[in-house]
Amino acid sequence: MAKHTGRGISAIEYPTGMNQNGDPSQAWIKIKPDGRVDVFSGTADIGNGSKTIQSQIVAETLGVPYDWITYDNSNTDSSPVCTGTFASRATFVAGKAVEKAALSAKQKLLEIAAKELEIAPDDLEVVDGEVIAKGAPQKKIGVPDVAAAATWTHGELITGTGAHLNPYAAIVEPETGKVDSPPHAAISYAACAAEVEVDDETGEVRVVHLWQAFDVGRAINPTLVEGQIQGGALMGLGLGVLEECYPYYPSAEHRGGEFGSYLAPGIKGLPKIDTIIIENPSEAGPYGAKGISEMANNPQPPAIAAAVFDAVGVWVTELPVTPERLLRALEQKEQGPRRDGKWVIFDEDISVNTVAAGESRFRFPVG
Amino acid sequence: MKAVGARLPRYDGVAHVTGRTQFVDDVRVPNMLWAKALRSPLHHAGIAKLDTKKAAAIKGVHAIVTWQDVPRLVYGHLEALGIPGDEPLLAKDEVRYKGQPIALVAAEDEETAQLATEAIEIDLDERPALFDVRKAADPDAPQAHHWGNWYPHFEAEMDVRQIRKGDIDRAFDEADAIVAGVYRPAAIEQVPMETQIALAVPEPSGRLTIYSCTQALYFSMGVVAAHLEWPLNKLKFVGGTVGGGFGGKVDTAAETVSALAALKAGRPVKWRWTREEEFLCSSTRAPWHMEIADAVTKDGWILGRKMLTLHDAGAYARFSPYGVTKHSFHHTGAYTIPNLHFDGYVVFTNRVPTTAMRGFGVTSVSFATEMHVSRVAEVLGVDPFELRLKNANRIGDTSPNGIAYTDPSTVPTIQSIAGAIGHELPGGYGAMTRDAREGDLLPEHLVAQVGEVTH
Amino acid sequence: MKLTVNGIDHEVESHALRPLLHVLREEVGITSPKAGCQQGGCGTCTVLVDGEPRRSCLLPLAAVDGAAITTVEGLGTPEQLGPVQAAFHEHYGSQCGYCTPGFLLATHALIGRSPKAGRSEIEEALAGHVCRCTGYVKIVEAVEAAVGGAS
Amino acid sequence: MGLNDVSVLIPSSAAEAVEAFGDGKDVTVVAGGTIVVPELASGRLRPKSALYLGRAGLSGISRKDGTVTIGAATPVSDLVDADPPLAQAATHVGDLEVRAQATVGGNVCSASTDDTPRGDLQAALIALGASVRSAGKGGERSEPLETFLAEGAGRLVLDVSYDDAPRAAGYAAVWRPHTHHYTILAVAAAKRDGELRLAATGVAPRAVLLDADDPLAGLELRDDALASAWYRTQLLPRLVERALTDLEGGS
Repeated sequence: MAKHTGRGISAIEYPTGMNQNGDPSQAWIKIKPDGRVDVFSGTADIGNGSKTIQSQIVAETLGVPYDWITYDNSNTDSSPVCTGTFASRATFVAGKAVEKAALSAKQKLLEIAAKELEIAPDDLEVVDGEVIAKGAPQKKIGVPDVAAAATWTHGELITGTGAHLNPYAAIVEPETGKVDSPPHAAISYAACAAEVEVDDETGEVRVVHLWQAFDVGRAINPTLVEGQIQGGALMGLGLGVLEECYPYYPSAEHRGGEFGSYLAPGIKGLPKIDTIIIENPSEAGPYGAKGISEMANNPQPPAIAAAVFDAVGVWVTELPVTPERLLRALEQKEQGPRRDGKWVIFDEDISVNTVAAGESRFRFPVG
Repeated sequence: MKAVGARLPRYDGVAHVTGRTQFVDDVRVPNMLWAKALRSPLHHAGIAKLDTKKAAAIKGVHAIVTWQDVPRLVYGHLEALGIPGDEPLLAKDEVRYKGQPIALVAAEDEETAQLATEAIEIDLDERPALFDVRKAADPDAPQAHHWGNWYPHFEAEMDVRQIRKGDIDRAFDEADAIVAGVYRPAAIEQVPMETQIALAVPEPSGRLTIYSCTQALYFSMGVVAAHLEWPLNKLKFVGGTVGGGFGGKVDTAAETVSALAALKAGRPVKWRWTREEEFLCSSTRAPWHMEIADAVTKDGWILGRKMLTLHDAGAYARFSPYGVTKHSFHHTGAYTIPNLHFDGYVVFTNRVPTTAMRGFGVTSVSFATEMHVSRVAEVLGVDPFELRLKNANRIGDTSPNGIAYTDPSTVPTIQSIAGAIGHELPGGYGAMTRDAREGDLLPEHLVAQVGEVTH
Repeated sequence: MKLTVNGIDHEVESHALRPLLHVLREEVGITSPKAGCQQGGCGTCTVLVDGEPRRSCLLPLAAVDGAAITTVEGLGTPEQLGPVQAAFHEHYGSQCGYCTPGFLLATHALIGRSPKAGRSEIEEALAGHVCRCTGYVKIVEAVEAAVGGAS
Repeated sequence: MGLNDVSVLIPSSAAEAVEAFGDGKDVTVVAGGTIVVPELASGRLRPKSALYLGRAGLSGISRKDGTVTIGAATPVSDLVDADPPLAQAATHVGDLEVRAQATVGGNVCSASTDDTPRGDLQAALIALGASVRSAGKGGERSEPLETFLAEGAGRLVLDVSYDDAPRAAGYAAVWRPHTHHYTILAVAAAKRDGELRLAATGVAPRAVLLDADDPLAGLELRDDALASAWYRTQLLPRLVERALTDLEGGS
């Protein structure tokens, strides 16, 4: 048995918000007579934690404790439009909408407080659930008292709405792909290193260690963003060495319906996963945040495959790097790439040129 | 007390750990029926006969929905973005993938519904199926789609997504080496622990309440409204709490047909997909075929890139044209490559339609680009960190479609990883910043691409 | 047949081969065990049968006639979380929450039989439970915290 | 016809079980339920009647008169401390929860599907020279496990037994790392009085006895969702070598 270890790296980027944009999110907020806050957003929480993140944004923006927030995303009768939880937009785009709604509710709150304190709204701020005169902290009124006054004295509802939409970026030159405006809300970045152990007799690849550095813009909740990166890491491991719907691709044979035939990563042999969070705030995101949940599974597969090369000297370019693909690559290890003038050509066997007819548009210029 | 930046507890954490989070399958309504689908057993076939009479006569069966019951049979999820519809909600005269839904039976229990699907009489004329995207353009390839074997409706009715930038021929002429490779990541399943599910409840007001596991409440509601030709206020979507999605619950999979069955039966209908259906019939991440040739200099500059991408859309377009557009916009990865020639095709096959999954359109190209860059470093004998940092996108560099980067973090993330694994960066690379290029890092070939940073 | 679920006795009428999962969800009305795969592959349906973790989708009702079943509802309440529940909550061991009841019950049973379980024992005990969200990192942290709290 | 139409027999002794099983026609045996219950619940399997073995007293391991006897309804988890190589094979069946539910009889009767291999215990038991006592058409009989497996299913397994004698044992298998352990290929070896018995799971629908000198002889390896015939062909000789190394190390 011969085991070899190797390391590989990768660096990636990913657009936050739907690429080409054009997808709105909206939110509205009302404050109850005792100052507690109801947030209505249409963002589905698919485990990514948007209920928590958006509640934190509202608490921060309004200046009230997190546990004063009630978050309701349960139905389309009470919640306004959110295009959806995809494209890493639940924090960035929808989070921006709740931030704007909170700012608008806060303005209304300050207007009522101004009447109670007889101080102009612009001279007031909200800190820890109290409206305080700037520079004169002894002059203050609790948010619950403001909300009560709004309800019972002034006959007003403290509410606020917000919406966020990055305009659609039209492709103005289809021949070149040129767009008329940025096609993303922001771009996020990450790098990754992987260490693997390869058994060159059985072809098994074990991922031993993953290091990942993500620029998240701003971590609204560091633990939740770590959770996204760690969850993405294991999904990336799945992409890299385990998962495939069609084990004999392009054939559709042996596509199994059982959990045993589809290899989603389990807990056994969990690699060591180190997560580094970098915060280069985005100008446009809520509190500088970017969305990173999707890209979290992008850097591992190439880092793992490069680590396999480092370990045993073969490039496996069809994912996942299964034991079979690795053994087949090892059989042809001595061949190496074909050199033709200054061309260095890898993977001729799987190129379109090997199967496409001569007149096919799907040909690739090599050599 | 700051809320932003704080490690506050999950809003839904207590409900999760006490088992009280209510997912769609946990909703209880009286008089509920269960649904099961009749699905195509073949990859590609004409439907010669579809007769539900015997099935409908089975005791306990309350409604059977086929294409005839759908007010608007074909509606594209992205019609608003100019991607026309091509997929019938239920198969009409043809099935193009194994597992394609043909009919839905609503019955007193799942067993009865299942038995009734088996009693539906159906005759299929099997047709040749296409699975290899590389063969799709061949004259003798079986036809997989009525539009042809690749998507023809990009802007200006182009049938290819193109990126052109700089002078690609000059880059290839001037290169010291040209490195070519092929990259093929597999189709994978999203595998949310909660399978696709919907519960449609007719209300006395004439409205429909639809309990949905969608990742996109309003998006899915729009899809249902379009198929039913209903105004939005006749629908109420209930959801927002989803047992995992990863992109697989952006397609509106169960809601519309469940709604039609509930309307037909006049009773609530729940359609819960089995894990087998989830694995075999639900949309997947696409398999991709990507070929890259990079024109490089011996000291590690990437002067130009030619790329051909074939995206396996499966049997229908769904979000695939969008995915390929996104892919094209990011085909240089985290690097600045000034001369580009990219062609991307959305190719139809007789596979289950592919769709969004975590990293849609870009996961594939991140793999291809990074593998390729690692190979280039190996071929040139250059440190892989150095090669990446050298070509890393910087403030003011422009993307493939000409947008200047405002806040790229490629440099700090790579430096951070080098530090984490104890890799000493050569030369001045440890002190490099993401700021605009100058000096040795602004060679002649990168001058013209620098754009104006607007904030 | 008889079942005691979280300390409450139930007479159930389902067919003897009906999986316990369906009996609990459709007849007893307890929905925390989930029908994640109904093949025994994912662990979302795990319950405790006389204190031992079992896949309720694989167990015919006949096999549990007279048994004491514990679901996650039996481990604690929102007002008073059980120790394993508290550890998962405090360590963010749950994202979408669908797999969580199964993980909690398997962990509860692990600590019962091995109060000082180490990393490999934890992985062995949870090997049949699939979580697609967390990458297991925070689950392991939660279980280690629960083990630490118990020993 | 649904599950409610399946008549269930719950025998309370082995004799009752044998009688209820009869010639096995249209009877599905349910023991641990790990394979059969999902089939019944989904309606993929719709037998006229089912025999639930859980109360028939067929569980337990005994060592008596030089023979180890394992009752058909013994849970696989009871074998994790059994004689090698049976213990190693048992350790890798499913996961801890499934092992506690799955039975030896069920494992012996199971066959690999087009997707995944099954029957991890079979190779280990063949290596140990186990025989199977079963009931069904033609009455009760005992035969070597490899003979029983070659004939396919259709009988009610009562117990499995092998000689309780000192022997050297070896085991080697390949699973996919990072996922739950579905055995792709396993080789079990046992040597007693100079006689080597070598068997493999994952080479055919059911485990087979291998020719120690030419392990690939006579095998028609198959593709499934986890591995191709090509890969298994590469792997088998390597696993044989590893199992024999394990055996020699353990003797």
